[in-house]
Amino acid sequence: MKFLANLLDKARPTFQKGGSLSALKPLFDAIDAFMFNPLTQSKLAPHARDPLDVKRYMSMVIIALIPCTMASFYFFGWRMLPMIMVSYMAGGAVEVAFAVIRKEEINEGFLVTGLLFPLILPPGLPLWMVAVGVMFGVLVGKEIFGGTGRNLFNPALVGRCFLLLSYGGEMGGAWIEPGGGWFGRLGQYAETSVDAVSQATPLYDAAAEIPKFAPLSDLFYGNVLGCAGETSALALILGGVLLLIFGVASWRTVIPLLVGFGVMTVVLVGGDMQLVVWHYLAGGLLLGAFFMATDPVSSPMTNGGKFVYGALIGIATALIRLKTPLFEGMMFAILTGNMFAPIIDEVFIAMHVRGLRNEK
Amino acid sequence: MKPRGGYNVNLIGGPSGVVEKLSPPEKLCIPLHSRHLKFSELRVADGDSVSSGQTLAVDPEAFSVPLLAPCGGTAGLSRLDGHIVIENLNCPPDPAPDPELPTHVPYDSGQAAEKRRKLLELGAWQFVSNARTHQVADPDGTPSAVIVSTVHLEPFVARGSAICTGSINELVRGLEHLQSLLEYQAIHLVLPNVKLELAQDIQKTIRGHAWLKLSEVPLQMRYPFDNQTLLARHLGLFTEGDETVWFIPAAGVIAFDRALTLNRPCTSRIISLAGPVVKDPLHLEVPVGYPIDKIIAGRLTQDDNVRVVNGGILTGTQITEDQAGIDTECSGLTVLETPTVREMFGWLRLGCDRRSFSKCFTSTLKKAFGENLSTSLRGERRPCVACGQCVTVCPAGIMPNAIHKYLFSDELEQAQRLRTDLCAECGLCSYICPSKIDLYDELVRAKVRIAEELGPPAEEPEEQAAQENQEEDVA
Amino acid sequence: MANSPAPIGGCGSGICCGKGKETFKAGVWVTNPIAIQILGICSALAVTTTLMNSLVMSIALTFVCVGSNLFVSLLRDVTPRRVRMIAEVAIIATFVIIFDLLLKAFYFEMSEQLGPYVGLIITNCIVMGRAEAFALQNPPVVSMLDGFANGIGYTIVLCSVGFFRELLGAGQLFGYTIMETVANKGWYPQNVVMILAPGAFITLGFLIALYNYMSGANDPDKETSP
Amino acid sequence: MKSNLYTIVYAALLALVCATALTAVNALTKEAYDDNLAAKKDRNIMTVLGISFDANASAKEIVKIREQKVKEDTDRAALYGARHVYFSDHPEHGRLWAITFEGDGMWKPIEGLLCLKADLKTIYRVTFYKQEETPGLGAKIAKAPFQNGFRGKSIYDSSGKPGILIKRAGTNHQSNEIDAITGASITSGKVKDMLNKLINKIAKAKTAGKLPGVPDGQ
Repeated sequence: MKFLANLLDKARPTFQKGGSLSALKPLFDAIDAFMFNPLTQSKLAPHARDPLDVKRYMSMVIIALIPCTMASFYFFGWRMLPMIMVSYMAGGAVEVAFAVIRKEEINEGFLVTGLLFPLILPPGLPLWMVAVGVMFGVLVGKEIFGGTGRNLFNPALVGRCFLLLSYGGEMGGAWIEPGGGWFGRLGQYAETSVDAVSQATPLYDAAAEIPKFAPLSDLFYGNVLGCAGETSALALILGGVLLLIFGVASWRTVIPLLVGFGVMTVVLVGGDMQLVVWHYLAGGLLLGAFFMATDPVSSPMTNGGKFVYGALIGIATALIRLKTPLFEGMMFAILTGNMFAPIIDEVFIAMHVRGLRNEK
Repeated sequence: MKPRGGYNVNLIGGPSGVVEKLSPPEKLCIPLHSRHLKFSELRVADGDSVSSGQTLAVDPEAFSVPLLAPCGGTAGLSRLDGHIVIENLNCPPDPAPDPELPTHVPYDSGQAAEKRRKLLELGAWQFVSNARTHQVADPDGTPSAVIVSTVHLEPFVARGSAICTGSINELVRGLEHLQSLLEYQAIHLVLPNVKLELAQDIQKTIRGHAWLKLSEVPLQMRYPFDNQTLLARHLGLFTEGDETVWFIPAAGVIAFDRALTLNRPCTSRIISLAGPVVKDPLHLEVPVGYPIDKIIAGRLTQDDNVRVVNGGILTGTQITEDQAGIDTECSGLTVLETPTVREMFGWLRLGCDRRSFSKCFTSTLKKAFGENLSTSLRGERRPCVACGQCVTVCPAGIMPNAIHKYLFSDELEQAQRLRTDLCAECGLCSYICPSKIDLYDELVRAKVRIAEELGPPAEEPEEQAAQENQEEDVA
Repeated sequence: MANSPAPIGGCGSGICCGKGKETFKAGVWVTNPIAIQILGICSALAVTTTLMNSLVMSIALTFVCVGSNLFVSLLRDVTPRRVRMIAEVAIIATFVIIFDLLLKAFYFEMSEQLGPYVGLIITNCIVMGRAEAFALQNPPVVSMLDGFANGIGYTIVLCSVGFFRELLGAGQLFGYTIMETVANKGWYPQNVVMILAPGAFITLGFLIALYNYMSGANDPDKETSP
Repeated sequence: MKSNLYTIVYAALLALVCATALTAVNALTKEAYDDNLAAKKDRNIMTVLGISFDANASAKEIVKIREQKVKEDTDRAALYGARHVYFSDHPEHGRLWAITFEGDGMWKPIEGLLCLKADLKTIYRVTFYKQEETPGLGAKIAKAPFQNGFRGKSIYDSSGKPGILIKRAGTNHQSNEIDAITGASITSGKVKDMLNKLINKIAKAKTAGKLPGVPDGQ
């Protein structure tokens, strides 16, 4: 490993100020930081620091995403690999371009966006659409606001929203029949033109005039049509619980979200508990609840605000699903929640300040 | 106010309870300023010969707190920048304590003024600080309450237990002297867990002296609950906003006793020498001005790539080349390694050996253990991702991340509204920040700026009126 | 909305009367009504689905702006201050309705597509703003020029938005196919969002960003929005 | 500050001038506008009835052609619960019936014309003259590919039950099944519903017996 360190050391001057490739310094720094921990030292008190850094923080999300990524490979085949690669490359290009223009570091946050994005797309979507979507998401959802930490909306969802509105027909017709058996579609590369079907997803069937409900077990294991990462509730719960244990996703968002959704669903469909459970497992609810709504940057920063935000998303999801023609509502609900997050924060910060009023 | 937030940074290299007395050095380098004191008014000339206990300089801004010579010798002013160097030392050893000394001193509040003056002259007053500002308290002032703390929670400064052990009598006598400086105000004695041996000893000795107005406060042993401002708030001593609360550490009470009972100047300090690269971390009793390089020589496992910190890891200051000796406020020296080898894929490892506030490492599954910390930032500086850990850990109950956001866009009024002034300067927010933002430094600077540029916060009715005016303007 | 005159760079005090070139430049570029003053956004978003619509809408606005500026300026000395707003609205409304009627009679299909937006020019802040901020203080010819310049400024932005929306949304320009869409067995997949309202927001946002970049409007001491 | 009287007189004069100008323009353009409105409706009717006309004809001519070639049947309209029923005789297909229908779309109401052949079973054409569906998705109902899918289909299924079905494109269709628009399942469903509502009424009227004054099954 000494060899790698030496190699990086040797290449460093080329990318420093005055070097021939100094414009690409952010890229070099990103690779450098990916390989080795930095030697940067604290200048001021406190002199020692906690081992947690943003890289680790984000890699926890990636680890939690592994189960549903695996599930997407199992159900929809090797096509996921180019989708993930395209997403990383296209989004990464925008990220690098902005880092170079701004002379800032490349942020680790993109590693999460780049993986999450293909998981919330129909698995049969043409690759160029994946690229367009992720570029739009990173550009408009993140970089325009000033990069990671300053974005209002979840970049992956902005990209998906753009795709859905732009290419609704393709988005609605690029499902792939999930594979079954021991190996699923693991041995296959699904061809978009051959395997893509414009059949209805479970939620659409349920919203039809004569509702048809996919069996609960299929929803639980993920053997249904849907976005690549959202079908398998089992994998999502596994990853989500992991994320809650790591403390990266805040339970203050997830639990009110799930409770709010449940209460609203009961109100709208009546007390059929099996149906309520069905709605929990169907569609993108769990993926959104565990991985999207909990994005700390675009959710409120106050603890009380997170409760309200979570509940708002849960209720909005149920309302959109059951009371509008858009039978799947997680994306719009979270984007709406993102929009309200700063206002919710304002209220809770004011309350917080009020609570501190008597402290002198 | 209930204690909230807080976190024990757990490291390898805590000092043992041993207190070693160092032999007199060849020369003393006494720094002319320390954290809160600046001895700008010199009382000796270059080349003067000084005697032990002579006033070398005073701080005119802090009620003329004197800087006393620990030993006799020749004073050199120009030898070292910002220091008084004393050479040709003549250090008379402390005579053995008189075994006949009574355990208790009678209560006599008639001489409060003289006693206070004496304390000031003998260098014991500098331990008394105003709990709100952390500056030396006014010797002519009247506090509304006094806090005496035997606890030091920050890693690694001299432990209260090490200072008090073997000096219980001195401590009790000092408390009684303290009582006679006051009229009726309560003294809050902060003890660690009351079941500890030390605490029980103190209680035993105090018991039966009903005239000592004392309330014992068992303290939750989590950093930074020993912080003087937080303690005062926790005890409910700040209600009006303009009370003066005195804070005296255990070492200060013992110094009171030394000055008033034995009539001797207080010029030596018990400091800790600890940290991951110290061979045998321990406590040292050293005179002020003891050269730092002499103290650490031979006591470290490595001589290069180390950082010596004056004070604890969280709030101490790095000792740079322009400080050569122990200053009058020093409570410990912490030595940390400055790493030179980069760890490969460090962020991918399971992390059994790194203790973190977060739950992102497998070490969460282990019981609490000390970690071999260094000065590394352990990550890159990134924009705030609003993870909220600083809010969880903040003992003052403020929101460092929200304040950071406002300071980033230079909205000082908003930072003031979010009560930046409550910051207790414990440094925990900086410690746990995954984005490696220097929140501690930012908050401290913001506090100063707010006090200078904005003054005290507007009263609430005015604030509302101002808001209404604004709304009208908009409409 | 109506009483935000935003006379940035305008000639409120009449200093630059007679300096037609500067008035023109101010209207078209320096204080562009949409890109800088962010006025008249509603119509800019609603009608720009095709380039043709944008063009007709721009012509309507320019026509109204020139006409109303002329008459407001002519009447500026005889109009009592108390009723000047009502007088302005009356003049503007007259021009708008005339244009709307003409459109309905001779370009019926265009009128159908523009819907109520031609009528809504009455409440367009640009027209009202120019009448209030410029024509009331300046002689008729310069006022007409100002109205024309602002109309051109509006046209530039509106047509740019319309250009991108029609091209990306339908693969067409002025109704002529540039890129054959997939639906018509071509190669270009239609970008539907460009036809929808969000597309207008996105395009306008990017255009304003581009404008700010070109005019260096990111200087913190330069006010960019009223 | 000018006097109140001056203000009132000024306002009155200004209002008078403006009103006069508007009245004048309105008077000049009213006829053309009304013609345009009528022509728009008539174009749709003639298109759906398969009557060819000069696309560049003026509004007046269009109205004239329509009045010559198309008749309206108010009794039948009352029977079907439709707003209008038009008919004309096609040289090839005989008498064609164009019946208006309306219903809720995804966003806004949809209105259209269903044109049936003389047997009142086979669909000749369908058109939607008022719709504001999602552009590129639901709005495709106004486009030829979708409307052409209706041509020649029956409004009864093989067992004689009235109603049409809109099915995913590419599958083998029965005589009453029409290709849906990919991705616009909601609009397709709504269109199916509003058409079936009308079809049911037509079927009911047919089984109920002869229509007054109109020869059945011509």
